[in-house]
Amino acid sequence: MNAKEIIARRVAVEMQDGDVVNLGIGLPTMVANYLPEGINVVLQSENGFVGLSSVGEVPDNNLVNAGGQHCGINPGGAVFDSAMSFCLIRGGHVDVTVLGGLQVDQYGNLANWMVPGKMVPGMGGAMDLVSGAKKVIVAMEHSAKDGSSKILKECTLPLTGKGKVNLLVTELGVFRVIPEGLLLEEIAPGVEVETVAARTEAALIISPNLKVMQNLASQI
Amino acid sequence: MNAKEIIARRVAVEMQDGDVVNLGIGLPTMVANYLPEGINVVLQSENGFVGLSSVGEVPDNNLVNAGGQHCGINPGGAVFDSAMSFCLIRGGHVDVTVLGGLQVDQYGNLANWMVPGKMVPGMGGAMDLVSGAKKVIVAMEHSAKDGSSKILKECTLPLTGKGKVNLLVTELGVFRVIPEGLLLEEIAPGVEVETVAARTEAALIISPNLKVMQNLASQI
Amino acid sequence: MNKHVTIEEVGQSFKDGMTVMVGGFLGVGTPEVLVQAILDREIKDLTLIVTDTGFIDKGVGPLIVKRLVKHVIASHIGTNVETGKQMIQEQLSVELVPQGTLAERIRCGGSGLGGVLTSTGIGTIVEANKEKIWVDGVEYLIEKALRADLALLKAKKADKAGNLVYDKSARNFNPVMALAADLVIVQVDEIVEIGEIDPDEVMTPGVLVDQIICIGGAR
Amino acid sequence: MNKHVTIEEVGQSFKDGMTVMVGGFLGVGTPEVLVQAILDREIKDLTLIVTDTGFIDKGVGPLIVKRLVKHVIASHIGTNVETGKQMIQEQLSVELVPQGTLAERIRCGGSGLGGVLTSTGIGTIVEANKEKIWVDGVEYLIEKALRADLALLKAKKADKAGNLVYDKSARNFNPVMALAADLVIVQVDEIVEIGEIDPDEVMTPGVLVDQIICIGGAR
Repeated sequence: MNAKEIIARRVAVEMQDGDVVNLGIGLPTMVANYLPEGINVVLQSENGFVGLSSVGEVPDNNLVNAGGQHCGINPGGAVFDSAMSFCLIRGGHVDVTVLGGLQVDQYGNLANWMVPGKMVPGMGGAMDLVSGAKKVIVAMEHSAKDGSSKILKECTLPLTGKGKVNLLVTELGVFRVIPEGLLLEEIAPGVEVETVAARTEAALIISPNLKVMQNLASQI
Repeated sequence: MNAKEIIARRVAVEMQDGDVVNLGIGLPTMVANYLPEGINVVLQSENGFVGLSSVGEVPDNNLVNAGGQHCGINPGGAVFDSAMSFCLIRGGHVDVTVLGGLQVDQYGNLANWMVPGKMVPGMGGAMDLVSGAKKVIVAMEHSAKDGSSKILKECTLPLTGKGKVNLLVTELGVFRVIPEGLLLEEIAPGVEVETVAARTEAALIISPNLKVMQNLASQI
Repeated sequence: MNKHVTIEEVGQSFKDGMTVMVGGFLGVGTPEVLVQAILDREIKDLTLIVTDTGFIDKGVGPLIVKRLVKHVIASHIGTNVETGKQMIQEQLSVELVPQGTLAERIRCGGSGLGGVLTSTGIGTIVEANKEKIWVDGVEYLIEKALRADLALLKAKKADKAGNLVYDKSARNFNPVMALAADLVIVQVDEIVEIGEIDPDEVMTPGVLVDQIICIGGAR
Repeated sequence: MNKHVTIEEVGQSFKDGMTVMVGGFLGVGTPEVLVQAILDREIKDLTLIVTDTGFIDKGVGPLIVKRLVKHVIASHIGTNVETGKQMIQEQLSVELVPQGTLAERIRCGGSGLGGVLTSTGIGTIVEANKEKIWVDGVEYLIEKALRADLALLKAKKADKAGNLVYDKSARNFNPVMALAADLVIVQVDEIVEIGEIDPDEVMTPGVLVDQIICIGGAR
């Protein structure tokens, strides 16, 4: 199981039956593949509908997800305009949003939309999602490609949202943002706490009830 | 021809073909009956549609005008919610609004929604209409029931809108609000300027091109 | 996730002192069965957010007549003589809000917006106690968001997921109120299976709706 | 009042330096024939208000590639490499706006609202040069209204009065943009007679639409 799959599997456990969920492009999208049995969620697509599903046999050019890829819409779905889409997002009608990250810090800050001088794709709907969703989960690999930590004392990149992250899931563990900092609640099977700490720039608080990451054991 | 009919007939002349028009309850509603030939307007109903028409043979309890009376909707009409209805009204998408008045003053102020201690029905949509319509016409009888002038130097009742009235039509004449005050542009047939002035508290500017009120001659 | 419930189940969430938004315009689009449920249970000390207070025997009017309401936020109260009477007797407080401003304030409350800037009401008593701001040479009032504990709405049709379709001018305030309350209960004339309403025809997405009662079933 | 016109008539209202809103999301719901009309006429120095700048060969992207645009207001430019390139070369200025804020700013511009209060962007560089305000214990940015000279939109169907019906996720920004421009031109796949669209099914009322071109007829 690769890092992305570990992360997606674990994030899937956070969903409750009936939740309205917005999944970001890339890794977060994978979460839909690992929903526990009996857990059905309504996927919200920020370009204007709920009931997002996988593409049918005949792609429809007027039906795409927020990444511009062909998709489907479930029976019981509903289409609306972009203004309404963000009324839902900002207004707390989305129960969970799962976003990728470039950096997360111990204050629950998230940076995921630009690298000055290098990459300025724009924030799209990400700032509204972190601002308005009831629960903000960041799903990202623990370290950058150069091996540096993406979990910092303080983000250095321009923020997407300030103090809005509730939960961070990486392939090494599950971190809850609490007023005191980042609480390590779960750890990947076979990984030592020291390893996680060494690969994390932010200070970690180790939960007295530290557990093995959920939804993985049966698959490994 | 009674005062109300004189007023409604004259206001009707202000409409241009294709205008989107909102008519207030009461006298303003009568304007629709006197539209010149070839002038078709789209009536907006602030409770949520355009294409307001008279009620059909079978009244529909889910189709009423802003006064709560059964009405119809023309082919080519469109229904929307109250938020959208006022987006249209405030956003300048209504070309003309015709409202009744309790008082109008020489600054273009209008009072038509309450009499302290006596009558507080509420402003409904009137404040939005005077604030947002491209052209605001007040259609009202010249004097109150006790004979006092309703056209004042300065309104004494709580305002509906400040400096928003463009044109005032009474059974005695047509008054345009200009920066200098109220310009008497047209006068009812057989009425003397002195009579209008005597029955008007506000100072009047008499147009050098003073005309007889339009759309009446042929009917008298 | 069948949101179809009985009128008895609905009543269990009513509480004295709650703030209630009720859809409708002069009674058209008002969920009369849900209003009756409040009357039957004599839920009192209500704050009511409505475009108008209806008539003494129509719309939300009977709630006023039965003196279950302590505060009203509305754009128009003139068609219900009881509202004005209780207001003058100081048994009921009334905040009058321009109708377009009311719609925006409710929409804001349901959309994570703190308020809007509108020029409606500038130079009138609607300004009282409100902040004003100039933007690009125009003066605006800052009008703040409104929310409620409960919204009682009416639609023509719902599917079991709560997707709503309204009928003509009975739509009015119902869609914005669906955004702005903790609990959203809708009275419908007809309930259909999931999949029977085309996603493009939905006027209020079911994710905003908590409970549906169907008149056919409830009466 | 038949608003059905030809693509040639439409082009006459295009002017260098104008501000243009174009509907669509990554090219879906973008009126490609109207975009092509701007390209054909080489209308330049445009300010473009869009949710994204599409791809180099899709959506509004070709307008950027052909260097007809001097300023972009958008939420996302990452899928069109030309936008970023011209921005870094300082040949194009870009204002990035959170997508929900962009929708609200456009809606305000078309609705007589000066702006909205949103917490989106608080604590980020989106705050720069903006007023902030506290309402009931929450901090908000004041985000101002946006308008355009011209809106180019796409719908599935129109009647001759301009009433529009959109198709699935091709709806996106088209309805709010219909409110917010001095001239609103819509490209549709199908045009029908007045009366063929039920008033309850209209998604954008025809009173907002000035001109319609029909692909069947225009090509």
